[in-house]
Amino acid sequence: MGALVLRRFGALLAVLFGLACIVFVLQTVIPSDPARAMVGANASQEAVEAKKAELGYDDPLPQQFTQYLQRLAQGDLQSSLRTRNEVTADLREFAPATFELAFSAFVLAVAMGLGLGLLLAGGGRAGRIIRIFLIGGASVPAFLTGLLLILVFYSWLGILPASGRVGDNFIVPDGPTNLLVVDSIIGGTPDLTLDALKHLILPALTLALLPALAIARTLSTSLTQVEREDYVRTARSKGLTERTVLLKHALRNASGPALTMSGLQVGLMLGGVVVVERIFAWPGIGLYIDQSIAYSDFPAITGATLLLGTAYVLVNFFVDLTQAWADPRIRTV
Amino acid sequence: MTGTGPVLDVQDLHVTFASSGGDVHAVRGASLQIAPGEVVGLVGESGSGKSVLGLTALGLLPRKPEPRLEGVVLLDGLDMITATDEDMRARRGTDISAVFQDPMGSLNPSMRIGAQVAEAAGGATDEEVAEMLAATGIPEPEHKARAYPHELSGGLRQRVMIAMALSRHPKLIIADEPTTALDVTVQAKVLDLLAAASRERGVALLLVTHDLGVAARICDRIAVAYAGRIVEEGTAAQLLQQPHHPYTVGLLASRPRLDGSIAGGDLPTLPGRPPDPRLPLAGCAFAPRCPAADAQCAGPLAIHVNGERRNECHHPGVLTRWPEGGPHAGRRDPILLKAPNPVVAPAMVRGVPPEPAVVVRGAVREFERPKPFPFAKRPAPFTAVAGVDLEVPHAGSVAIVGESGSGKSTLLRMIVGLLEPTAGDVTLGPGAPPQMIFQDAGASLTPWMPIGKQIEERLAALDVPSSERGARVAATLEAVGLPAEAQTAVPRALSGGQRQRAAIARAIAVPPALLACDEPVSALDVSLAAQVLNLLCHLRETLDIALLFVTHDLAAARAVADEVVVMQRGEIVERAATEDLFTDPQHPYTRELLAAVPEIHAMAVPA
Amino acid sequence: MTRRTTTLLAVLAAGALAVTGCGSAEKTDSASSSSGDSKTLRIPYLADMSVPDPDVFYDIEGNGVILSQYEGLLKYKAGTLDIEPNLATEYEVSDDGKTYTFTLRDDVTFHSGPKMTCDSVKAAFQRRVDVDQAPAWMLADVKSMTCENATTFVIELKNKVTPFLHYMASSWGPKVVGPEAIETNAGDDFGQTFLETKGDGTGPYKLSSFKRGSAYTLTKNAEYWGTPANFEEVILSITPDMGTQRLKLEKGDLDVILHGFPASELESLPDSVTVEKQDSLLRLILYVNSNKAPFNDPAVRAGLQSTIDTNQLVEQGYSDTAEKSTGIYPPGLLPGEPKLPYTPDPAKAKAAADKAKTKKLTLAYSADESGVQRRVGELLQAQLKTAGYDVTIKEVQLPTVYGWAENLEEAPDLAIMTNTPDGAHPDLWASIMFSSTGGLNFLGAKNEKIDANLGKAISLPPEEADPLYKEIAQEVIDDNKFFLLGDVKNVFVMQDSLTGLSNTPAYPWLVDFAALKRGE
Amino acid sequence: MSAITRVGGPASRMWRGRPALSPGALKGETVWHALIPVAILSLVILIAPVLAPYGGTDVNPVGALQSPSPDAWFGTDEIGRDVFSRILIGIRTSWFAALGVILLGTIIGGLIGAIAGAFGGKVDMVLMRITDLFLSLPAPVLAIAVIAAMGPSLRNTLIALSIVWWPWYARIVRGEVRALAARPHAEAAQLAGVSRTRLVLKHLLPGAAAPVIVTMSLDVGNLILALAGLSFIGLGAPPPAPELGAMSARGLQYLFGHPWVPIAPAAAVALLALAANLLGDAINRRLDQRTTR
Repeated sequence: MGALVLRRFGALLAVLFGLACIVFVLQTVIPSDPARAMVGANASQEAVEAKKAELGYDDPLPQQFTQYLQRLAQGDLQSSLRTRNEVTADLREFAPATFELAFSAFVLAVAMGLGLGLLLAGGGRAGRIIRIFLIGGASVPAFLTGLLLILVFYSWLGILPASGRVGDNFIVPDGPTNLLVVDSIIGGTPDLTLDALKHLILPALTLALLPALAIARTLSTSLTQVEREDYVRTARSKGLTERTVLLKHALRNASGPALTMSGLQVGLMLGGVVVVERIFAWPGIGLYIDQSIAYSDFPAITGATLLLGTAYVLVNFFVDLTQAWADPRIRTV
Repeated sequence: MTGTGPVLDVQDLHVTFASSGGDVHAVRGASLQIAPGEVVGLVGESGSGKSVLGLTALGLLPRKPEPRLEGVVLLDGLDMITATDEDMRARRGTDISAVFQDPMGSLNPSMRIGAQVAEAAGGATDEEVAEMLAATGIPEPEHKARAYPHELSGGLRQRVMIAMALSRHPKLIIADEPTTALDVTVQAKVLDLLAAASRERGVALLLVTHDLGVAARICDRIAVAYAGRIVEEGTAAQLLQQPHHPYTVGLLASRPRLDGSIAGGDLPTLPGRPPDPRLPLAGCAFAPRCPAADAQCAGPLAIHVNGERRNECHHPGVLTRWPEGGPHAGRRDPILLKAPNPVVAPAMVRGVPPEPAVVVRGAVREFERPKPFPFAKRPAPFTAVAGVDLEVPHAGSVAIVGESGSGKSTLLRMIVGLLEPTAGDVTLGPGAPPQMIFQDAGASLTPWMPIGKQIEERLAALDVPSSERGARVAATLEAVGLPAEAQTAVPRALSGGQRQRAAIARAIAVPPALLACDEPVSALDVSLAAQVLNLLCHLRETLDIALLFVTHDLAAARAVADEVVVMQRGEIVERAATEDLFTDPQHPYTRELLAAVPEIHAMAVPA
Repeated sequence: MTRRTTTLLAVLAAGALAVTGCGSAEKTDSASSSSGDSKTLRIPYLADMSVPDPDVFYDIEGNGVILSQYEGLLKYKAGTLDIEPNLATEYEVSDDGKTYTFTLRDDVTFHSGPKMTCDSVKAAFQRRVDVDQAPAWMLADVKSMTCENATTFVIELKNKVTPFLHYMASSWGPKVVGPEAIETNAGDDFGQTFLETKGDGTGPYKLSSFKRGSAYTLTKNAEYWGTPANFEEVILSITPDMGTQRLKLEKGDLDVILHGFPASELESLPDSVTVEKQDSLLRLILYVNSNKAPFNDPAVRAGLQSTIDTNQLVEQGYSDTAEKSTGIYPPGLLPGEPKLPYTPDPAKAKAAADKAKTKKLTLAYSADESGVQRRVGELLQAQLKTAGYDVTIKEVQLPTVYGWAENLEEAPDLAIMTNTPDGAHPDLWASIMFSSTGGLNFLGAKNEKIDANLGKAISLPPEEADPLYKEIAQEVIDDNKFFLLGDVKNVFVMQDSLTGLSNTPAYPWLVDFAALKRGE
Repeated sequence: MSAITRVGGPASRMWRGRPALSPGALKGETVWHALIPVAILSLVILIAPVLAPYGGTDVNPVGALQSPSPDAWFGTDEIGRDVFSRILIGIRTSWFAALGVILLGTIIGGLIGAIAGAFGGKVDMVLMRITDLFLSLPAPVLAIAVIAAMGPSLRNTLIALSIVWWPWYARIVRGEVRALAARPHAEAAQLAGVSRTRLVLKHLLPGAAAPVIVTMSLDVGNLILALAGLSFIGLGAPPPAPELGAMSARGLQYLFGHPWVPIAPAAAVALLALAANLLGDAINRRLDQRTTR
């Protein structure tokens, strides 16, 4: 297992380096003029040139690349054109909200995917009908789903808040994790925890819908396949209950593809946060990207891409290890 | 519960699966009783319904497609047909348990051995698990209990299965082809273990197998299944020595045997195929293939019961030996095939002294092992073949015999050129490049390409003019006994035997100097295997092809080879003319192999 | 909302419910508590503002945060374009027009406590110069600033700048920033870091929290020298989606939507919400790229006068929230200016277009939340199509727009923008828009006559300058490089319960937070 | 990363006892038969705009933002264009845009996968590491960055999506080809003297057709949704192109007053995605059934 972790970690580093390269390529092909945008409309041409030199846009590409890597190693992602802050500082500010949302959505997606996958694998009419509903639901663009959810649960039923991370009648604690749910639990304010959770439900649900379907589909397929495996028959021949057979024998062995799918779905979810955070006014990286796009704020966009990419790669790293844990055959290879 | 009645009582069982192409009648009125502690063999070819019967007793028939059940299957008094799922579940493990064929697939890959055994026992301490494992002859049971299935050998895994089956002292164990996937020597040990366990603990055993020899080794009583019915039943001795049903006679006859060579002649074969399970049956199901059948056989079933013996033949005992002559009697016309492209087959020109088909000198093959982690030192390579010398004479026939891991397949693949030797030389004789017949015929054919096309490809590669290819393909198909329609069929549309014939057809479309066969019949039913072996022998004779035959089946080797080579751990341990090797084995390993072969001794047939 | 609409939505929502299948088992009524009280005013922003630093800030979104915290010496009187005193009670301009003497209030204290003196005003003005960001140009002509005494602030200019008083009243004009930024937390960047999230001003509200991406909170300044604010607190929450804003407004969780509400949807609002349409200086403009074919040909450009149907653009694009422009300057800035002569005439349009070297045009519009510029772009595309042009539309972001000037050959042929002058003076509009070096002259329109007139007019008294501004207007009309399409209104969508709406045309998208109250 | 390297693994594991005979066990023609419904749907979608009473950018004389009526079945949008007509045309745009990305992805991915799978060894390792790199990146985020860098246009959007989409196909094709190459039939063909190219084209690649087709059909819906999402944040097809996602995203502001403007195209997206999904499932089941029998 140790060797496996080591090997996967090597791959992780390679992928991160690749990600950095891709982001650098993106930065260099940008058509608009960040220096100009930075100094403002009324600035002189000299000021623009000076800014360009300061940002290093005049240097030859290889030099820019090494400088870029050096900066990256120091955690320097340049300054946002819009907020005029260090992008790193901005990301630090916005990341916890997205982490909280994406994590909740991930848990929700896995839970829904698990339940629905079991239901679908069970087959029967109910499974088929649910599948069609699910596909239909996941086929609606997320922005519409989001707004309709707000309409139902906020406007009509009035049981859930429409937007934001927390009601404005609460005092938001300053840290330590900046994850509201965690912080409020640490701070011992259950009403805040409850409020934060309520704010999480709708955006997390919107975000989780599509991944849940993908996970459910993968799980049901591999469950159906595993059902045909001899060891499931063996398990039955031992006189185990169907429940034990399913949970102890079938599910664990069927979990591999579903786990892989969950990891991959995180990528989709990280893309989805841009839409969902905008609809639900969720102050996270997605909103940051959305606003940066409107401002052609490339240091911000590429910085956020780098962060989300890293998060995604890390998630898949852990998914990989989980899989190795679930399937001992992988471990020894 | 009843102490004296049968532990399993199957009466007039019908099992039908609904499928899109019509109902599939897997079992058509089978009856079978097993007394407590009795070891019964249920023998039949694939499609005979033997496995379905076993699964019905376990209450574990697949749910899709949904089976329809009629009749009575009393397991220690409980009717497994009418019982609720829960009742059946409660019986499994405690009253009835199972050992399945593929010991790799039958164990949960992600669960430790010990946990699986403990689970089978309905909960057990580590010590108890170790005891159970030890009882089935597993060394270091405490250590093995912590292993995962893929870390054990096939034989050990099957022992684990047996330990699980025995763990709650059931009254009956269904063993479905428990040794088919194992090496001969392991097979013998596992069979003996099963028999011993059954006898010592008084557990009844239903041994489901396609191999009469396996059944003969340990069974008190044998039942022969054909087309969903038990066509003959009796004590092992009775049935093997005096078979009453022609099918049993045929099965016995077509089995290659260690003590009788067919060299020069044909193995007796069963012509035709079992009836289509989708069609209704009238009269004796075997009649269409039976040399002794007459008009009466189409009439209502005749069931003869005489004490322990029972058979369903209209004329029991009418056949004491199977008539000579295989299905190829009228089909030995190799003329078309004998006109190969002279450019590719100069050896065919008369008068040239024949060179050996292949000469192997000091062949070594090593395989690299993966590094345990990056930057680690690469471990020493694994040596599959460790310096082997071998010669196959022109049009000769050599069999390489050994168990899995002996390096026999690696050697074969080096000879045909699929693998490069790490050291040593492989010198091929003149003629078309060697061809190979694989164990899994279906897998050796490209699934989506019509048979004709696949044969044509080979012709094209050897520059046979396109105008001649059509005729050549047709002739080849005929030569291997395939209908002309096979040309446009994809492999899936053919039966297992037909697929192997198609693979052979491709190999001999332009006769190669050497035809390498890697376990060509081990996946086939006995009667089909005999047909294919016959075919290979005929082709060798008529086309002057040298055969190099890799097999774990000593009987099959004896049937086809002039010379036999025994391999163990990458080396040749013994080499001898076939007769000599079987009558006077020199190397202890050869003797061990021979002793392990499930053999039916002192048989009356063929007389 | 019509009955049918509601039913349709109900069906869809029920579907959504069934699809998601879970919802919440919890039932609670606290989801939308504390709304509609008289203590908190809730206002959404569609996006984050850049920074709450008056010497850096040069956008529109966020001006409420600036203007309710900070005050200038002068301001525009509510509902008018007239200048009135603010922190200065009176002002005096010397005869040569170069020296401005402001008499300051003596009863003003900063949020941080200290009293405002002339020195603090001077320090604040100096900060603008030192920070030297976009709005610093307003003080570029200052020669010296002196404090004659605690309440007398004298500014001497290098040359005469007639609209200088408008600079002082502008939304982006110099503001009096308090000592917290200038002294205590000045650091090495004149307190810019401090002012990224905090503030110290003199206005009716102080910035109590600035959480980027979520909300900015303003708290009532109890020590305010003027009429104290009615609401204890103003929460400006970032709510990027208009649909979400609307649902929250309907539910009473928001009080005023300041801008971006789609005009066509105003009618579907419930009765609990009122819509106020107020004049502004915002103007919808069509830029013409005269540096490349086909519009480098004056005749082809002139043809646009007969091609563009401003009536349709304004009516269909803006419903009732804009009026067709009648002059080059925002209404009220220059009485008696030349009237815009645009009249659709298909035959003339076609004739001019036939002369065009190429009929393939690109039309850019800057992205805006309500999509109104896109709508106008699409309508214009159709109009140009009738004349025979083949138009590709694309949406652009502001930094891209700034980049056009560097490569005018690659820049689009036409561009639609909505701009506003910094203040209510003809020069503030003309010099930024039409001057060859104007900051908003994105497509590099050059006209020496305009440049010369602008240079002259800035130092002339109104009676002499106005004819020049009129000449400029005529030149812009004749040159056909800018087409003034519409005068856009401020549209405030607010709770019916709110009263005290007060705004001024020169401060776009803004109501006076302090004047708003609930009830009566 | 290697989590992804095993995507094809478990599927092959199910063919117990014998080497992977994955969906390739199909007769070649039958795989293409599975595509017939897709072709029919494409044809219908291709000619559907004929039924459109108005052009994609033409104005319906009933006026702007009119509710659905016999004169304008799905109402009109903010410019007065006929929503029904735009949807018929938009379905075509969206469908073929999605198909285009998928085809491009399949071609690039298929090529890389086939080369990697057929050659194995170092070639396989290098190509698959590159594929893994792309696969390890969060596709939509990357697409956003790419489009933001290249500027929004339907073409750039499709290019960006293709860049992030092909690795999936490379993985699938490579996995199948690898599994098939390990089967005896590849060796048998080799022994029969078949050339390397022919081996790949005729004996290995067709086996990957079935799983690729299934993935493709399931992807159509995902892609249309991805396009819609990108349009929503301003990175989709530029106006006035009647692309469904862009129509729905841009019409979102009319949701409450004139709901047909955003909902009709969204429903079309859902319908299209649903059709593609069901089609994919059906193909999947069909191919699966044939091979498990």
